[in-house]
Amino acid sequence: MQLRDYILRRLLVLPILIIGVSIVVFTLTRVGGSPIGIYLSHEMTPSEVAEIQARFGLDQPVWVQYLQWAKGILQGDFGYSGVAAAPVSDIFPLKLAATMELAVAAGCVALFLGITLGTFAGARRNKLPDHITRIVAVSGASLPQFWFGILLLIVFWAQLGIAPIGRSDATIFASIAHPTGLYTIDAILAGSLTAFWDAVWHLILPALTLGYGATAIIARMMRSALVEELQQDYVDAARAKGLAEKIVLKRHARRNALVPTVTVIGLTFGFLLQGTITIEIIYRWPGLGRWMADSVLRGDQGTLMTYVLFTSVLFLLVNLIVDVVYANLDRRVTLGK
Amino acid sequence: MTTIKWRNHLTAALVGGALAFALPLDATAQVNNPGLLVHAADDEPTTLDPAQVEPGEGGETVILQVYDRLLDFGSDSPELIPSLAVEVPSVDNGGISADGLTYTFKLREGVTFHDGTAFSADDVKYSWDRAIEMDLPEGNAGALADVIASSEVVDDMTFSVTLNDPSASFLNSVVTAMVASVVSQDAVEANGGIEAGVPNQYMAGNMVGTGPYKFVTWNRNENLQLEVNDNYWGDNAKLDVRIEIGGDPDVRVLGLRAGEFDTIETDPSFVADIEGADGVTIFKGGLLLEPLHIGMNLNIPEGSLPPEDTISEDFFHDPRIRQAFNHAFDYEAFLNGPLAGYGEFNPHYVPIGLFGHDASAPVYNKQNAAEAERLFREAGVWDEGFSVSVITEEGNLFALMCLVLKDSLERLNPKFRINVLAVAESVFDDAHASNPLEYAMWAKNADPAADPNFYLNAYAHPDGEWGEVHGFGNGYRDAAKIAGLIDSAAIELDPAKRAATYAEIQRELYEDPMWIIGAQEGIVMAHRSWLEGFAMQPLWPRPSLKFSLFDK
Amino acid sequence: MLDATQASKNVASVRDLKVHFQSKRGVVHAVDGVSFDIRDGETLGLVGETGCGKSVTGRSFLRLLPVPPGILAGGVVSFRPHGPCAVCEGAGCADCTNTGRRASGDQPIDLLSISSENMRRIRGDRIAMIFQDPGKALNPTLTIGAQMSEVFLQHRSAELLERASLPPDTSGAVRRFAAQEPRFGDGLILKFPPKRGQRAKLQVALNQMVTEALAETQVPNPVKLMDRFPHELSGGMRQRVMIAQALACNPDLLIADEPTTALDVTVEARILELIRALQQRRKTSVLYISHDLSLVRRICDRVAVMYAGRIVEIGTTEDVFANPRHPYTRGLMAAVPTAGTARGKLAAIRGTVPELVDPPSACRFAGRCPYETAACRRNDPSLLPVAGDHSVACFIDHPTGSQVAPSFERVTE
Amino acid sequence: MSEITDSNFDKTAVRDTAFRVRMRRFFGVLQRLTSNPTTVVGLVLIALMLAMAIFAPWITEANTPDAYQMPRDWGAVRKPPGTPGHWLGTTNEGGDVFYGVIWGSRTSLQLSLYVVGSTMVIGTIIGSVAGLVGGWVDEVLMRIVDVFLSIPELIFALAIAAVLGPSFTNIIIALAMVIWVKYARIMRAQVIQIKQNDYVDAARVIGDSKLNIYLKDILPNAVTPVTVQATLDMGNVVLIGATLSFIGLSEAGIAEWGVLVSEGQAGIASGRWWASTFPGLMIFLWALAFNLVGDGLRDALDPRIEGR
Repeated sequence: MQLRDYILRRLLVLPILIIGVSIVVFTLTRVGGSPIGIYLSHEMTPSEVAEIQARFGLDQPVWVQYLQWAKGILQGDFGYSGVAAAPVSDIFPLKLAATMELAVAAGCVALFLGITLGTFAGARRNKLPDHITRIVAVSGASLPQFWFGILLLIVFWAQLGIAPIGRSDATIFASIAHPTGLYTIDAILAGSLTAFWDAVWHLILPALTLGYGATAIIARMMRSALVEELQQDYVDAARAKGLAEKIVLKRHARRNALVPTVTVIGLTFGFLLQGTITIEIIYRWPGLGRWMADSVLRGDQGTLMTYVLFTSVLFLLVNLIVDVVYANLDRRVTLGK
Repeated sequence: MTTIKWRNHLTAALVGGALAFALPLDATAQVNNPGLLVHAADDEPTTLDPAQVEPGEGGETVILQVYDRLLDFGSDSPELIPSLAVEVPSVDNGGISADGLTYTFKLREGVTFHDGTAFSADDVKYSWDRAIEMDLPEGNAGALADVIASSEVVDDMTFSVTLNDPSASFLNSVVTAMVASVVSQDAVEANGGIEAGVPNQYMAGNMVGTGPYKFVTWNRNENLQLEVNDNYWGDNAKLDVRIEIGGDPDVRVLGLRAGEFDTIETDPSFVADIEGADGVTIFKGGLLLEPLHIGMNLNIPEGSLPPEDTISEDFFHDPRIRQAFNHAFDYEAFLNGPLAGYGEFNPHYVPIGLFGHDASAPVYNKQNAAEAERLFREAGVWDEGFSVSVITEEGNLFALMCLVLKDSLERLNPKFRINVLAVAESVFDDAHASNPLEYAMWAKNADPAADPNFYLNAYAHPDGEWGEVHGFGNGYRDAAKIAGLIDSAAIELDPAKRAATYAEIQRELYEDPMWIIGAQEGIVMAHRSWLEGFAMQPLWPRPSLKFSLFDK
Repeated sequence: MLDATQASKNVASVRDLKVHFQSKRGVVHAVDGVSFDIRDGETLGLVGETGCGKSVTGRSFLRLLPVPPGILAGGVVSFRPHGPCAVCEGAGCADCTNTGRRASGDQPIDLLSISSENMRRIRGDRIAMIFQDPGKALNPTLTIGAQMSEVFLQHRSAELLERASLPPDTSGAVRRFAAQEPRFGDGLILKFPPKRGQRAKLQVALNQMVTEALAETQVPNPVKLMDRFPHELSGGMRQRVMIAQALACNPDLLIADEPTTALDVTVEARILELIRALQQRRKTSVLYISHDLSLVRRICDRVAVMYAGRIVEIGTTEDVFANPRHPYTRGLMAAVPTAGTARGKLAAIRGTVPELVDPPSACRFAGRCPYETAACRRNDPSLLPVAGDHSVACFIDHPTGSQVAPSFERVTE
Repeated sequence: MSEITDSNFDKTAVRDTAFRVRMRRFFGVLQRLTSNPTTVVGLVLIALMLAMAIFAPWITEANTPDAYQMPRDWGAVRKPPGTPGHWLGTTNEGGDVFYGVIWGSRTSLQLSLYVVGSTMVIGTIIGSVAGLVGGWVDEVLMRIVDVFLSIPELIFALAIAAVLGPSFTNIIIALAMVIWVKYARIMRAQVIQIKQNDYVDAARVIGDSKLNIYLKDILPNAVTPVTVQATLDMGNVVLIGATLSFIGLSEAGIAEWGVLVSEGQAGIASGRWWASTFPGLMIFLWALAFNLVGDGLRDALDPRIEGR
């Protein structure tokens, strides 16, 4: 099967999945709770409540509501966020930028640590480093991130008072322009060292907290992949050429072990995306995650729907890309199952 | 009595503080970010539009600073003072017509809005009409619409209103309400104008007023910034303001101790953490006019109760059961636990510190298990017991109040079960707004007001807001009597007579309570000691601060 | 059994090699006291069923045993690398049969005891190996060129610099590149002038060497082949590449571990010819490991038959095939279908290979052997000569003192 | 499977071998499991947790009338660890942290058992149907599964729980709705794969009924991967559940670790570290234990490793 056909087929399935997700999400909000509860208060007479329901088109049959909602989404109208007191589409990009900055930073931490640890362990299978790595990995996967974050805060913020919370020092943040919305980048663009430090300083703890779990995923995969590769003939063949163990490991085994490791990047991405919710709550990071938690607790379902839909689409796309990249990288893989 | 309790608690808290880790915080004397006042707020506004804001909601905090009203409360007394109107209308100065129906306001010259346009009577009429015309259900337009028959612009600087009926509370509960704030006509017209029933998205996220502060920016979930309005008609504010939004109470506490914040909103229960921190002053005094209460529904639709509830629909029709609940509630636990000792108990249903409150009226302020048991037995529910659900917003004082109720009754008799449904704010509002109400009990606080009539109408009158929803008529021993008393007091213009009537009502309602009043929450405010001119006025919306008065 | 004169003729000799594997069930004696010589320029066939330890024996020349669980339990594998021919300084003459190289007189190296550094110098340079499945033995993510280059970079950096007309004392990134000792940042350095040019020169030289090596194996246009990936090639092609890679440095000993089993018969023939031809030309010694008797018969000078970690019979191809002495060898031969054998008359050796966990001191073939006696079950026969070059480990030819020896006449059932 | 090619074979023979293979495998697995130190650690931890859950009433006196409610003693709020009667300290509502830690294990056990149990059944059934029936049924079911899988776990659960309203029961429901797809996937893959195995064909040759084949041959073989997933989920489910509670989707005042952590969080700034630390530690240990064992199981069941 040609790579092109494979991509095409995946691209064809994508919209079906997205529509499916949108239906699921929409049904959810109509099954329980109240899509408009946030706008109601007890001073309202029943007629007033009806009025609000009309404002949000809740008086129409469900499928009409769905179509209208979907139409809005397609036209870039994601509805109005009661929590943010603004159209979702106004606030979303800002929040997204903040979240992405955090997620990407964490992702980098995870990739670096994960691959290093994984190689370290895989190359020394069943030796001490391997066991240590395994414990790190498993514990990373079992660690309640919100708790880990709180522990770090207890130590570095509450007790030692050296770590900040939030995303920035408001005054410094206000002192520079924000073309990209990514604080670190903006700081560099503005050429302000103080701002850059402020950004990094606020980023470190959350990124570490979030990155730890992801590190576990990658390290685990990397390890098993490497162990797998090290048992392949070509490794012995490379040794038979007289290559140094270092080169055998780096140039041959690890290089190939990275290929299957690519596949978990999609998984890791989802993991990071989820992680931002609690991490942002704990570190008061003004991103999508915390906004979402707010919306959930205050029952702002319009925002919630957009968020779930958006993250799912993002998740799907990333996974698609990952698969394609993987298909490209691995000469052995046969496409389409 | 409560004060002694409070001291015990305080010492306990101090011991606790000593046992807890010492925090390395710089309580240095020098002032952090001079020229800027950082206020850590509890919740985020859902709108900045006076016509849309819901009483007691976060937006009012900001509206108070940026918009002006015709009249206002001074910082030290509940007396009305001029604001955009140059004098407080009264019969003597001809501001109020003899029949008490027409009010005339002389307006202040030379006031300009933040957008540079000049302020005139048109703006006042426009602002009020706007609120009434938009009539947003979430907003408080009713406050104006219900009492105002008509309003007119007499001349550029004179504005007059005619009421449907004479009202003793028009000036201090309507004119001063946030919904009566004066907005810039041009600004609104330039941004969508008025559309009945539809919120104005521009006004919801921006502000153009005449107040001491200009609106700068609102970073959702983060902060909201205001800057000094240099050509304010009154004394200029001294400090720019940044309102830090969200975060847990103890984040604010630490921020205050660290000097990041100058003023914070926090539950009384966190005061123990600030007590004794250097550089921090705790302002205690007075009580909020928002009694924390639990409603008892006498108007439950057939079969609408949650499945786990075993009570009959007419459960609360029996006054003995309502009394029993009032006797069973562990007031001290609530006051000393969640409220950390900051609060008082007020009679049904007039808050302390308000005209008409009778200090000698009987009050439910002590758990009386024996009496409760006696009444429950009389009512015949003691032996087989019952199970009832109480719905409330999760994660705040109300939820804690419900937990206290739960513990109080379940410890009184294991056969009693109270299911606390602590739900999302929206879910609660949804249930709370429905009429008839499909739960037997719910917990929240009263809306603040400056006049007893408001409370009695809303929370005691058989035909009042809640009287109707909860069907007080089904329960009062003598509904007509209570209705009569409240109505007569409402239009009584002689204070002495009025007070006497209210005293009688309070006694009546003790025998026939329609609420369980957990407590009237005490005002506690913590701020950096470097803050000068700190003042609070409970009649201002939460946190009852005017930043323009402060300096540091 | 081997005298000095012979010793000098041996490129390598194995003595009492023992390789054990640690398994959950116990210690597996995969190779249990194997001894044999590989003579200069000869092709020695090592035959036996799967799991008899022949591959392990072969790999132990390169110390390519998985450790753990593999354990070198003892023995010596001595190797005598060739030096430039003293007579003609590598020009090629009669003495060295035009290879320009000949066995050096000095002491042989014990491959099992030298440092891994030295082992690496020998691997791929003096001793090379061809693997069973070229598909698996080539790195799927590297181009043929890249993989071949590694050999030269590893063992021929001096020559490389020379060809690239760079001073032999070249140092820094370029040197490290030529010697395949990359350091962090080298890649960057080599991308930019001044190093860039030198890097390019090296690449050219390298490509030359690779193409030459490939050309040896008669692949159609080697240059193109260089930047193909293994999965783009046919099995035969891959194996040619493997061979080219193995012979690139003109080794003295080539370990060919079933090089054709993974290929289909038509290709097999051509690969065999190729190996044979190259071996003839270069006078390389070859250890040819296979389970296929007929194949071995075609290309080997001598044959060693392995059974259950032991060599049971060894001798010149003629002797062994003409006059097999060991019952197992006979069995094997009977199993090979020839034009003569009638339909459905394929004799199989009864029973199965014994588990090699802590084997008793008895003939390993006992239990499957049709001629077995009590002696076979009690004593362990050792490899002893029957005639000149032909040795066998069986009581039929070497009866133990008191015992009654089995004979091909008596068949025990 | 040489037996099958024999001319004189009968069902039982085939099945016996299948059975014998499984038995041998099973014991091998057991042996490998116990030979792995980290796995043993996990097993021990699990044992402790279960003991905690089972003997909770004997360890700490149950709060009346509702044992799953934190006992609140307003007189003793925010006591640090070591306080007599509250040796792990108390919460802001005067709840005994130790009580929460102990009874939280029960809550968690319930959560994981309910969720994993129900999803295993549902997933197995749906997956088997898809695998066995195939055709458009398979297509439809798998598309649905795909849709479910394309929403990140936690976010999906969060959305569902948010809609159902905050309560522990709803968290269980939400998790069940999210998790089942995994089992459906695994089961389907297994069924399809095993369907091709010789002895199943053999059984079909002998004219065994589909259901029979499924029950006797396919199901038992598919069990292993499901077991691994289930073990891992026993831990992860509690992790996600606690996360949801932490965000605030559980009811107030119950003895649940996530709730306790989030309540305890409001106090760390003032040095009250204990209220969140201990319950969180329990969540960690719980998840860790099951992950260790699950990992061990996976390795032990991995045929590639089995070969060596």
